[in-house]
Amino acid sequence: MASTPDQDYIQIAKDLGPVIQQYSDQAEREGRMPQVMWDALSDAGLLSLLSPKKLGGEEVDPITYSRIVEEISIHDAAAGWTLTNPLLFGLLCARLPQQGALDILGKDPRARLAATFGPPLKAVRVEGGYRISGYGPFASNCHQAAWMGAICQVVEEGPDNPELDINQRSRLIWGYYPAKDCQILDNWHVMGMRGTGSNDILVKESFIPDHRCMPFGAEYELGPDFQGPLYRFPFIGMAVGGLTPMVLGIARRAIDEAAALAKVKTPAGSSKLLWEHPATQHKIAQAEGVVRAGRALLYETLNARWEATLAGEEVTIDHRADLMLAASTAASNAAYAVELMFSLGGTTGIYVNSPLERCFRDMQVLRQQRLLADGRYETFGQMYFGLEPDFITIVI
Amino acid sequence: MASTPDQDYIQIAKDLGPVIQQYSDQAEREGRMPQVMWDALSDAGLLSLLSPKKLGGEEVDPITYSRIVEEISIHDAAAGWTLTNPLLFGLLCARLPQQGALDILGKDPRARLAATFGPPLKAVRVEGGYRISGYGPFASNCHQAAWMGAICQVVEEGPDNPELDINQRSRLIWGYYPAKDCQILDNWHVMGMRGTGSNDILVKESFIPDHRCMPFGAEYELGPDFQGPLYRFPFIGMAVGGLTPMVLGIARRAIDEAAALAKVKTPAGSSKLLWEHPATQHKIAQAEGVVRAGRALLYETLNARWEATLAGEEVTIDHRADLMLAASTAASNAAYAVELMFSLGGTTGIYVNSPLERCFRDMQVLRQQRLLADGRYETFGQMYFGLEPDFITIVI
Amino acid sequence: MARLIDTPLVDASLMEVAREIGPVLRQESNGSESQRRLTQGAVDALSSGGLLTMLTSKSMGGQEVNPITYASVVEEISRSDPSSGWSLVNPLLWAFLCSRLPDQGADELLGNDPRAWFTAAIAPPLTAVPVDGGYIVSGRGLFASNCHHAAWFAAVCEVKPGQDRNGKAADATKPIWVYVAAQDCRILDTWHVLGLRGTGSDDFEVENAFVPHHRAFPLTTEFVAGSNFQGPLYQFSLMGMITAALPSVMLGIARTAIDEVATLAEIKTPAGNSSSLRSRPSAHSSIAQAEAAYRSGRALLYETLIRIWESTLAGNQISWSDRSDIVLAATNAALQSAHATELMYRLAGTAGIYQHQRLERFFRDMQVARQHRFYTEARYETFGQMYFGLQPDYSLTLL
Amino acid sequence: MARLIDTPLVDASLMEVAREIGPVLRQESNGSESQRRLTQGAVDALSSGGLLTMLTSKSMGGQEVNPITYASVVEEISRSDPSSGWSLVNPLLWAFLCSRLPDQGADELLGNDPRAWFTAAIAPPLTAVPVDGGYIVSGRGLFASNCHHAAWFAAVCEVKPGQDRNGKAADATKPIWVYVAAQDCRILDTWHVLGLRGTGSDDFEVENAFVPHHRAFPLTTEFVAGSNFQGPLYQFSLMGMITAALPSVMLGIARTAIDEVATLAEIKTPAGNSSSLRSRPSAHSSIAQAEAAYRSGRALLYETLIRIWESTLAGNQISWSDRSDIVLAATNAALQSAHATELMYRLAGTAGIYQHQRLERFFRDMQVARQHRFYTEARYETFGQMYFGLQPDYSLTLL
Repeated sequence: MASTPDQDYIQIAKDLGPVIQQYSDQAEREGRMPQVMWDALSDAGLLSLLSPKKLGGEEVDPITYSRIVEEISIHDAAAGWTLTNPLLFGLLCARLPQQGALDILGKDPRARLAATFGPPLKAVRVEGGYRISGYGPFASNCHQAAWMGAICQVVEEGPDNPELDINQRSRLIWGYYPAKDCQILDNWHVMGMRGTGSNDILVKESFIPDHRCMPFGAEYELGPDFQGPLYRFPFIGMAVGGLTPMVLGIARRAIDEAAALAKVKTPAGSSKLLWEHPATQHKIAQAEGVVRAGRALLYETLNARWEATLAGEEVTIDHRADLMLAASTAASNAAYAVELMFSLGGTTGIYVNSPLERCFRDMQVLRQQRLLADGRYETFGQMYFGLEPDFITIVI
Repeated sequence: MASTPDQDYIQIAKDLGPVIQQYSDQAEREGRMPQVMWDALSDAGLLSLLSPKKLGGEEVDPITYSRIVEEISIHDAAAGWTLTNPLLFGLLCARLPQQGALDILGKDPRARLAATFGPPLKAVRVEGGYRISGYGPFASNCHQAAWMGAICQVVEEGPDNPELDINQRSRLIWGYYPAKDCQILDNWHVMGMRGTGSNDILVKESFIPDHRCMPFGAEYELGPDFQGPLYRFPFIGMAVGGLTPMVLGIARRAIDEAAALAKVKTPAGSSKLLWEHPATQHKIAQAEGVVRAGRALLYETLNARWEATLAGEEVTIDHRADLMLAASTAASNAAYAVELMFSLGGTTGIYVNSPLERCFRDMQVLRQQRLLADGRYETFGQMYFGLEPDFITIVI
Repeated sequence: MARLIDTPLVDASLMEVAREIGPVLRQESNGSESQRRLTQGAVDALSSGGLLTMLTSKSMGGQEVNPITYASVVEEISRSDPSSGWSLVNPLLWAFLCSRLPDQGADELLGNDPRAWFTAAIAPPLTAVPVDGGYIVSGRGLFASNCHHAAWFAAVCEVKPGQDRNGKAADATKPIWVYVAAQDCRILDTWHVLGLRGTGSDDFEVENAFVPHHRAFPLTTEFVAGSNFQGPLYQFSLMGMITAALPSVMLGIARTAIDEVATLAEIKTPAGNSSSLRSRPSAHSSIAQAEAAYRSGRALLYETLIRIWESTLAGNQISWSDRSDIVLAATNAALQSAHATELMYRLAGTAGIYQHQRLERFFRDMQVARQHRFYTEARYETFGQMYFGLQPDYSLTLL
Repeated sequence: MARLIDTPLVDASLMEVAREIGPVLRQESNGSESQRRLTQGAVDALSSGGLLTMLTSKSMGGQEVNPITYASVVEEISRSDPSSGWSLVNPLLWAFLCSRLPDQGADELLGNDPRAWFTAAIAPPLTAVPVDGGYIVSGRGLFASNCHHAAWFAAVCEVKPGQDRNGKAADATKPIWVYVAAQDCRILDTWHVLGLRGTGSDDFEVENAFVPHHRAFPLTTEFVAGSNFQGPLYQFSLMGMITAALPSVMLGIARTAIDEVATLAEIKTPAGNSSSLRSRPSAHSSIAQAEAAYRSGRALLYETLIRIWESTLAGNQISWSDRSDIVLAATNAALQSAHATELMYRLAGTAGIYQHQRLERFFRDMQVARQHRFYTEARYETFGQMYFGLQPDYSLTLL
């Protein structure tokens, strides 16, 4: 197999830089990715990065995937999000019955997918499948999606009494329905990451056949087209590898922008350029240090886990905790670095045409994302001490 | 004289709450204070708060002034700014020749003033005064102003060679010209504090007669109408008293909003309301603690200085450092508190209709303001060790 | 720089005493440090000029000062020697609590000697078994500061089922506060610590000591002050008195740490640098942040104490929000003081690591003082609980 | 939790030696602490199994390991006893620098005894006056770790005007690095410190000691390695070797601090709380932040060392940005380790203040280690200067 990471793919991502930059303001303004940007990602093969070779996909390794998201996010973190999001939900097709995976990726390996991963929709058992309804938040890139994924809680017909499994816990399923069955709400008016189009959606009585859903949990079987090692890599690892590079990209951009500014700006009341001030030198170094350290930990952790996967090793709960901690650390470090750069920029950074302003807003939103939020430090501690973790995605 | 602070005035400010709230979104949208809000402040007497009683003003003490700005800022920090800004520039009329003060505040004690306080404009000496031109940033509430103030550098006619004083330093003056002489640029597109209308301006050849200007520096004489103790209070103290309450107001609002949210929101994946989580209790307390401590230090320092002024004591450089440090501390504490509350709000706070989002953005902009920025810690240290301070406003 | 708080509430003559004995306490501090308890010289200095009776009532021969004076004196003493400051705080707090005893108990403890030294153990509780006329107390008490000089050992006790005076079964009740005579307690040699070494805060053991009813009272929010304790001081809450005292020790540490470094900055040139410390931007920023932390911590502490004291003078009861405000002001002052001290230690560089520098000891003293559970970061959660109307997890807040 | 770095570059047999002597070093650490220098038992343990010749060339009987092995061994030793880790680092660094001496000098210092102990003083410089055949060296050296066991005292010297071998006036030159014989140095009793007490880092004085030319070399970025030092190791920069070593001591401290608290958390119930430490949210968050700080500090350090070592193996010179990357990785690892240790100390509460707890000593050791100017916060400015192409204020970076 190709050496890790695959530099050819990373070069493809780098080459997309100009087009991403060109349409970045439009995405921000319209609150979604412009079609021309989506097409560029699609034409370059990035939307089939995680689809299996057997179905015409690229099936790259997790490190390459992560590096690609990072390259895109340096130019526009919202574009990085809109790339990684359908890929992650396409990846879960590996756990469907064969017919389901063929429905979704068979004719076209490009993941034209969105999903709601938050509070579950309601699913009622009917002949041959489920009938689902409900309200789902944060359906990123829903405007481009052909299919919508959803976590659903299985309930009895009538009042919403959940169906309980043998452990008296409510049963959750993960399934896919046609995107045209949902209504997109106009509520994505946010501080940052505006271009992701993460509107909420409403679904009423959409049908999901049994082959397009599966129990949502730690147990699963891989479909016949998904036998490569990529699909045995833990999902939490792919989420870490897909989301964390965005904060790294934002931080990289913020540092580069602030450093460039420091070379030309003379702060009001000072006779020296910004870069000549010791405080500037100090902040640049702090920012570089924490970002590089977070990045080193991320790739080291992903590498270690990928090599273990290739060697056929089991994934333990400790491995999962390690992956998650790498994400929290990189995110918290990157957020701190952006704070430093924003503070360095002074009043320059408060203007909406300043890249620093954009980086700052995007980071503030991204750091609230569940996987990257401070709360995951507590989750790690729970796992460290052998307690039940409060973050369910960790076991998927 | 009335006891300090004057509760009647503070009640007037409190009573304005509903009208401020009603027009706050409009101010944000239009990038300036709506006329109806300005009129409300004006009709309530707040725009003549610092004008002398002899000219029909209120001549309140600094503590009352500070408390009023705080009350307004709890509802809308941008409104607090638009109140305090003309008052501070009106206050400097105390140092003008009598005719100048009468020009500006004589017919109407309400301060319909804006100013550029940053990089100086250019002033050329002409018969009976100066001819000024140039580009000035951050002319807050310029849309409402009848008069514009400006720091100007005195230069020779022709190429911009500054005129030097006997110490070979370029000579600075502070003067007032009719607001209609300047062109307002459409560039106030910012992350926060949008309602302040702090557009940049351009002036070409406006005339300032000698009685409407004065040397800009530590030495001055008070006009005959400005003999009350208020005008002997150091200007840095009035700036501290006028600007710092805004960050306190924002922080107060953020804590109250977050606490209210915590009582109704159940975070995704949790079975408990937000306020039942120990982390919430912890953050609320940290935020309350730092905001209260900063506030206690601010009012204690203002009080001590005001009593000293009433007793006729001189203002030393240490007093000036104390006032500035109180501002830096309150600002840095309040910014931290807002960070905590924003983090507490989770994804709720990223939506533009969330008050937390507004508080967060306003605070990010305000903390970049010169007097409130981190850099003033270094200024304090310079003064502590007896070095020349890098922040010129401190001696005014 | 001027001291920012100068309230007429502070008793100037006691402050003068505190300032006068400063050089003695500073000189004795090496001895206290090495023998791990106060030297006799330090004890004698603290016993002079009425400091030891600050919280004893006037009718029993004490000074009965207000909490603000108490706080100021403790800070002043701690600037010279934190262990002495800590050692002044402790006996006074437990003398203050005699106000909640039956009159006979207060007379026994303070009547003959209003300057008696006390020590106390607060958590975990010892056990008390009810018997005829009182309790039988047993157990191990932790962190009994100044126990070597104490005539009385106070302790929180859990009450186990026992017998009442008629020999009938008596049920377990709420925790009580008792005073055990020193001769009934055995001091253990446990105080080998990082800092505050001079406080002699060893553990002790009691086995089946009899405590009569008049040397015990129930630990509840409501209480009746003894007839010699009718002044407003004794209506102030215990947590309020602790707040006046222990964070003030930490403020004293921070104040001296800043002063030491400011002096050092005038003379020290860091190794490898050509410019002196005072001309370095990092020094400017550090000293300002330290001053800001110290001053704002102190400002909120005094504002809170003064407000609640004035409310007490006006005859009001200590309210729920007063109690949570006290916790918050104490925690903030403590953490800000610790932060200021750490900034100064960092700024001093290698100059701060030598034992002959006061900074080294003050840094260590702070590291120990800040671990005290009265005002660790966990108290933020306590405040948050009270803010939301929950019962606080830290019940001392209500006493 | 799994250790994250497991590179084949690390020499497994030396790591095995380091692990084997761990219990001995731990046992000896009390003795070293109280006598303020390593015990003979600790010295003997460190002298076993080739550890002391890790950086000596193979042709002179040494191990000539790579910097990554050096870093790993130092961390492992420091987990058992930070003073021992520090004491292993120092002699090796100054033995490493013998590679820049004329051959005769290296032979004299390492030829007879490849395990000779060295000590050194870096700042402020001593003075050297040129004379026929060498220099006359005088002055006071600071922080000479392990000086009590050293055969040779290295020092940075400023060169004053003097005479050359023909009796003519010789001008002052750039600073030089010299090795003075131990018998020419007088050790002063100055090492009374907060932590790392076992390192015996006393000051020393030299008066008019003669140092021949073959025991001196100029301190410049460019150098020619001696004929016994032709391996790639000796092309690595001095700052790179320091970076492999001293931050690794701090990583070792942090690792043990976390491990100690993790064990403690299983058993300790904080006073006044009914739930054990391991079930408290604040413990969860603290332990995660500490692990994150330790791991990310370590990850960047090793990534940087490995990248620059592989570049050195490929025959490249150490570049300007390599040098600044080294400073940054070192500073980050040091500060993150300090942060992790402080979090653990805080989390332990009063359990951490007792001297019999390893945590108390490791906390103190960290407080001293972190004051070292190789990697204080001021080095952030050094990186920033190099980032913007300025000459760094801290010239050691270029050596």
